[in-house]
Amino acid sequence: MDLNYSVEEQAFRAEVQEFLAQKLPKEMSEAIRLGRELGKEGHEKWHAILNEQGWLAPNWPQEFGGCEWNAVQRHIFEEECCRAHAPRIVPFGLAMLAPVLQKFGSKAQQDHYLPRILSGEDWWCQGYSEPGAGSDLASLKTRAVREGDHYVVNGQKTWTTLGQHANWIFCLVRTDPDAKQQSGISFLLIDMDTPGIEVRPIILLDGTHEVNEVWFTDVKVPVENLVGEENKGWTYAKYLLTHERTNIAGVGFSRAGLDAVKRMASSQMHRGKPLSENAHFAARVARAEIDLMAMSTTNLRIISRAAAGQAPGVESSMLKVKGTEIRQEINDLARRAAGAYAMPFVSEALEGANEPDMGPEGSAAAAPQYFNNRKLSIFGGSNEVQKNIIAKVKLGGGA
Amino acid sequence: MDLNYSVEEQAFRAEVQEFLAQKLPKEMSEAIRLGRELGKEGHEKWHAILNEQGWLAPNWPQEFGGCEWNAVQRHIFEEECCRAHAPRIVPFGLAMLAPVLQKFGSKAQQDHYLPRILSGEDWWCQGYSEPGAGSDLASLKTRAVREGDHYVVNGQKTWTTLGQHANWIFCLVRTDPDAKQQSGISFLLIDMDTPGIEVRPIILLDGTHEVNEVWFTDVKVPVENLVGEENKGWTYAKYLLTHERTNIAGVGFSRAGLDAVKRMASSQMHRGKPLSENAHFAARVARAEIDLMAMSTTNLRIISRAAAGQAPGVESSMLKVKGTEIRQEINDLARRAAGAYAMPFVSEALEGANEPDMGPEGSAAAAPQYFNNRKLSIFGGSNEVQKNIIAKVKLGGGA
Amino acid sequence: MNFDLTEERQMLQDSLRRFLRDNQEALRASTRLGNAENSLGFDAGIWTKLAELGVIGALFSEEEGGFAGAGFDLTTVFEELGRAGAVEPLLDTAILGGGLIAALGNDAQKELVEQVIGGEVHLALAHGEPNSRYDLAQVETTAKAEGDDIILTGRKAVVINAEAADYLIVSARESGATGDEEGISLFLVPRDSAGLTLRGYALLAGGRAAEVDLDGLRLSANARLGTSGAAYAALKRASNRAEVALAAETLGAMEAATEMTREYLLTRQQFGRPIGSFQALQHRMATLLIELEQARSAVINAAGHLETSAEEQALQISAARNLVGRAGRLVAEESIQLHGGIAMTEEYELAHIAKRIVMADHRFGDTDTQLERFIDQSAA
Amino acid sequence: MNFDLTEERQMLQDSLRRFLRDNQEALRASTRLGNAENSLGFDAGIWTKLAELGVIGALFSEEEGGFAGAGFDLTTVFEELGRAGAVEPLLDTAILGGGLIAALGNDAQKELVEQVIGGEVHLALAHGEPNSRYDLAQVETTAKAEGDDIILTGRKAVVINAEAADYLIVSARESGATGDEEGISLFLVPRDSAGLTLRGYALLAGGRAAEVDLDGLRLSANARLGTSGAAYAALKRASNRAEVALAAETLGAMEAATEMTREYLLTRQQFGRPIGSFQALQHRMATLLIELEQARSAVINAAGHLETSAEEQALQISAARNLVGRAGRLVAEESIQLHGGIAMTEEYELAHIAKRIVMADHRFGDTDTQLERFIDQSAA
Repeated sequence: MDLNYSVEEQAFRAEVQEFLAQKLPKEMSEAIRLGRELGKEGHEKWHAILNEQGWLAPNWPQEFGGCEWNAVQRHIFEEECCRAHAPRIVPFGLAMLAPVLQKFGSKAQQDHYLPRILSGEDWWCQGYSEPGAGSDLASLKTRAVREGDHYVVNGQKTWTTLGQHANWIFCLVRTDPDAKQQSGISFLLIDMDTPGIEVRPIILLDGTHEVNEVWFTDVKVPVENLVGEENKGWTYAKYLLTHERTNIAGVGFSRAGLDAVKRMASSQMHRGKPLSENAHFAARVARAEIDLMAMSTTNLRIISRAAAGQAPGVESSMLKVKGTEIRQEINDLARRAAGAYAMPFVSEALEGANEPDMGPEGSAAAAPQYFNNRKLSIFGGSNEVQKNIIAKVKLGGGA
Repeated sequence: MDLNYSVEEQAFRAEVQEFLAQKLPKEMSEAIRLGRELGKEGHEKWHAILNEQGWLAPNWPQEFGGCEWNAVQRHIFEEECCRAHAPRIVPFGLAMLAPVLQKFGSKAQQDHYLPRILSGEDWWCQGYSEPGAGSDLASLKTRAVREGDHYVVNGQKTWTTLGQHANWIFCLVRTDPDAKQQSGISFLLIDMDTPGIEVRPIILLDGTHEVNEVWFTDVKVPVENLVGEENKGWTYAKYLLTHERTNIAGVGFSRAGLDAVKRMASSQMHRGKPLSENAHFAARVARAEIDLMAMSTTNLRIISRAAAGQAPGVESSMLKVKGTEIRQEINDLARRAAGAYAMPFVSEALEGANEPDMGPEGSAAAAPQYFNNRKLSIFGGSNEVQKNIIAKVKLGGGA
Repeated sequence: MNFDLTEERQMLQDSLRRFLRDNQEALRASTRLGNAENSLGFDAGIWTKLAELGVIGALFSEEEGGFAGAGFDLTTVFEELGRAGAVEPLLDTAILGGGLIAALGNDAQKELVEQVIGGEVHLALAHGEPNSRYDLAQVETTAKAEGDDIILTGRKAVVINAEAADYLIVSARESGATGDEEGISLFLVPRDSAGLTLRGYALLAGGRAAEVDLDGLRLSANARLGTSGAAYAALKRASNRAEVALAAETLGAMEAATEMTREYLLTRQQFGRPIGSFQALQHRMATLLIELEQARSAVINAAGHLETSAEEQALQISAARNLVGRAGRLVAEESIQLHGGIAMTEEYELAHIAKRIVMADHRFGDTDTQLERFIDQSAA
Repeated sequence: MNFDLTEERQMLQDSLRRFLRDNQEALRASTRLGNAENSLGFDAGIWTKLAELGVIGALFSEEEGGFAGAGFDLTTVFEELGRAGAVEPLLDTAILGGGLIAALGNDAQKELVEQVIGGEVHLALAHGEPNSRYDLAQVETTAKAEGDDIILTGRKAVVINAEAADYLIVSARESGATGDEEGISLFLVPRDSAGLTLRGYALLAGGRAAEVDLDGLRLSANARLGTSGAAYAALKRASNRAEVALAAETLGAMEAATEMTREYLLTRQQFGRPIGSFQALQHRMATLLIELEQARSAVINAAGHLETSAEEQALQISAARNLVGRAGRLVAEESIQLHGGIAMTEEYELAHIAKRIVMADHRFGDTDTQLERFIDQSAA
């Protein structure tokens, strides 16, 4: 038992801090700190900075141009990025598709797509969810029918995050309609410029345009865009979902969020004292912080095991549940701290316009984030699904 | 909408208060206030006092010697009894068996048993639960086989409250082993002096002897002790369970408990101030009190409807859940208030011996009651069963 | 003891419920974020019809020119508004604005109450300030006499319905220190007065508000409502009534949310069966229904004590709003969670209802502030 | 970073777990309420064997005469004691009593530490008082010098293991006001001293304690441990170590409770199937397992910081005990609830385990007190 980082790890942390201090643009960290949207250009700019440093792909093997960092290094990198209010790395190409291509893609696919992900030439989005499927992913209905050198795709995907920026989409499609559920599914790469694709925005309850519906009408996809074998897509999808689980605990986000809550509460007077000194508010903050300190160690325990080559078990489901509960609680605290100034819907403030200050710093984003982050316990395998998984592992032994 | 009691109801309340002030023995209310056990004699004494006043059977029709009070009157009576720290009326004969006899018993049974309940000649206990049945009451296994003028009973009952004091037990027994579940059950009255009956104490986790196992080995019960028809016992049992639900919310207990918590917290210094002024403790107390204020009104809403002749619906399940949650929370508060003095197991103090004071008033009973009252959400239809009932009523509509 | 609505209130409830149901689409159109940015923040046509239905009049006593106005009248109206997710500013124009004029105004000023009841005039209470948080006595804005004139200087925060209001009722300090109850006056200020600047914006849960800058705004002294420096008691009474109304509105929204969730659980299929057949979800639904009944009782308690002693009123109101705040958060969050992704979309009605529930916590004092008030009042 | 036990601790854990499992019946017999009333409150034979196994020695550093004594050694031992529901007073005799003598005692006094490690001597810390609640500096008991003698007068509350103890370590004030950290001394007092009266009783969660009356108890001044009036720092250190040990014990008990509940859900049949197949119960079980991992991490944090700065130590200990207190209550209550009636009976092991979990909250500061300490420490 040793809670300290090794000398090498501490040196690595210092290197990351140095890089962020020098290369992360101030206006970018300011926007993130205040909960503003970065826009496509902002994300592309940050990706380019990371790519120049060679740090855009922490989890990729070196042979593909990645860092091949172990779990502890990745954790340190993410922790420092959160602390410095760096934008998150947009995961669809880098963290989701790339591992699938690296493991199951053809050499040609790897050579073509992976460099374009690093260079920013391609922005990928994800075509997994379908309307009415919810957590029951395997019930998907989008069809792909082989016609000569092409598949013809018809159907609809939904909850496609940042699909409005994407020029490529990776999709799960049903290629064998007679097969049961998880069989008969294939994994296709589709150019968003292909005729027959329509992207329709979904406005979320906080007014943001973050997700989309993607409609496919007789969309022709060359057969060489099939990843791996036909009807084996479910295997690749599951592999992808495992990788999506990185940083599932969101410790860095929670820590940054808690700092923001404390700052706001210190600036707000409540009954003649800063709100931060109010016993009831302080108790909520303290409980969240205590929970976060513990979860952070749970996270490190799993990371440390992963770095030693052990696969995470049911613990990642536990982290998902607890991690989202803590983040949502912190969002609730921010909303409370903002007082009456939580009520305005100031879309300009969120998008970075130069409106004069209204309310305490961070108050404009507080309530929108509270509502927006209700998604944390719904998407990416709802917390109910995670509890089913835990119960299955722990109570599945039968009578 | 009118939250005030009518003039008649206020007069009735005054009458009850007057009676309690005059007739409730001081040492009895003192024992109840401190959470001490009253013992068989104590209960019998209080019953006799009530009987002399004609108030021992609030819910009985006047033809049987009861008060025939309506729901509001009964509520006022219970409220005032709790406030005055009167002992509760032992319910097994008066509130559970009697309604069944009054509705389904023969004239002979009514004439024989009902007066003996009032006079205190008979102390009844309940033979419903069986080991391994839990909330699944209909799975009972105790057999009664007709042999001439007798049933011969074999089997085991459990959780028989105060069975150690009883001379009679009413039992659900299986008379038709081939019938399914709820069919084939009969309702028998059994003299505890009959050979073949053995009562074995169950000591609960707080050290109290409150419940028992009752074993039946070839116990001969005269056929005239059958209530109603053979194999129809489930109907009577359900009727009884409905009546058991009176005062399900336990508002009076909670109110008395909360008063005790406040008294104790005022007497305990914490960081230089009375614990009652500590923000964290005060917040817990306030939340419990607010919940109780609301539940008390929910209770009155149902009572007022019952007094107007409407049957309570799923609301009584809601009251059961919320009522037990509040009581258990108040027990938890008492335990916290007692500090280190919650730890001792001072059985003498609970039983009323003259030990010198140890810890703040009420501290001796705090932790035992906290543990003992975990039963509230388990017995009498567990809170899970209540939620099943609510869901069945509200979600039972099917797709 | 009687928990049934009187015949009059039952009729009011029925007609209002019917009206709101029949006008669902117009109501919903006015609540959407996009629309709220380009309009009054509500539907003017619906406002007129609410007045015609007598809904506004029901919020005032006969003495004030209305025909009801008791606690249970307020809760009857606002519970229905809450069920329908209506964002129409009855709280601001009628309960706060109209209520304060009726309480403090002279005969000439009181004519506005009649116009409010007729649906012809809109009001807004410009009271809260950037530093006042939920403290009613925390007024930094000053009113200085200059001959027969009064000069108002200060900033008012999140003034709901300011842009639609014909008059703003502005609180300002004529004497005493920031935080004193004594010394606060109210002034009736036409919205187009010189020296008054509005910076308007939409609200996340629908409707609009504005930051109000008072830059040496000059008024005749007869714009004052009531006696100089003595407005606190009326402000307290109006805010008590508004808190009861708001609690009832939130209760109504909670009813709508649980009902939508119940229906969703019955119809939505997953893994081949309605999700309402999953026991874990059933038990959570049962918990919501239990908390809903708790909230209903808390609102009844508050409404039933609105005409009792100041202490009892304060205790019951803080109790109700604390309970509704806790139960409301649970209902809003669980309803969204039990629905899943669909409830995350702006156009889905539950999303709007959930926002109404949660954002109500930011008016007059949030859940924790109410708990503090309850503790203070209990100890007093 | 490394979260594996060292080889030595792994061996300690294995041998202790095996020993406790093999002696289950003796352990359980000593914990029952009825037995605890007529005995030491624990099993003397088991105590001797624990000493032989080196379990007591593992709680002391080499310097002190043991062979381990770091935070993770304490947690390794106490987690196992907690799993087994053991009531043996290692906290009182070794961590508190032995720890204080090791920290403050002179060479002669320190011989007692050796005897503690050998299992030959029992100790009790007589520190808490009827009015001290959880405040370590709140000492009203006085120590007055009379020539070379010291006279102790006062009352000590809920002194655990007092009756079995050969010596009581009694805190008393030589100077300063009640509540001052300065001025507190500790004295080594033979249990059979004149002027010392014990009123013993069983504890609800097993073991025994006593009220200790000090009625002008006369001691030689060399019964003092360390310098006059300077014992607070050592008391604080000992109680920090005890809090970490107690948190680990509770964690172990929580493991046992969740494991028993898991097994019960798998085997218990109701309505024709194992109750573990009911989704509502599955999800609640999942929640318990999640909180158990949280508690484990909190204990690791506290143990890992036991040798760091006073501030960081205080922060981590209050965090761990607050979290363990909250999670522990949940696990205890839910485990009983998921079992149903059977867990309400005194003889069922879970009942004992649940009592151990909940009653631990009453030593050194309950969940809310820990939260207050955490808030103070964060603000500092």
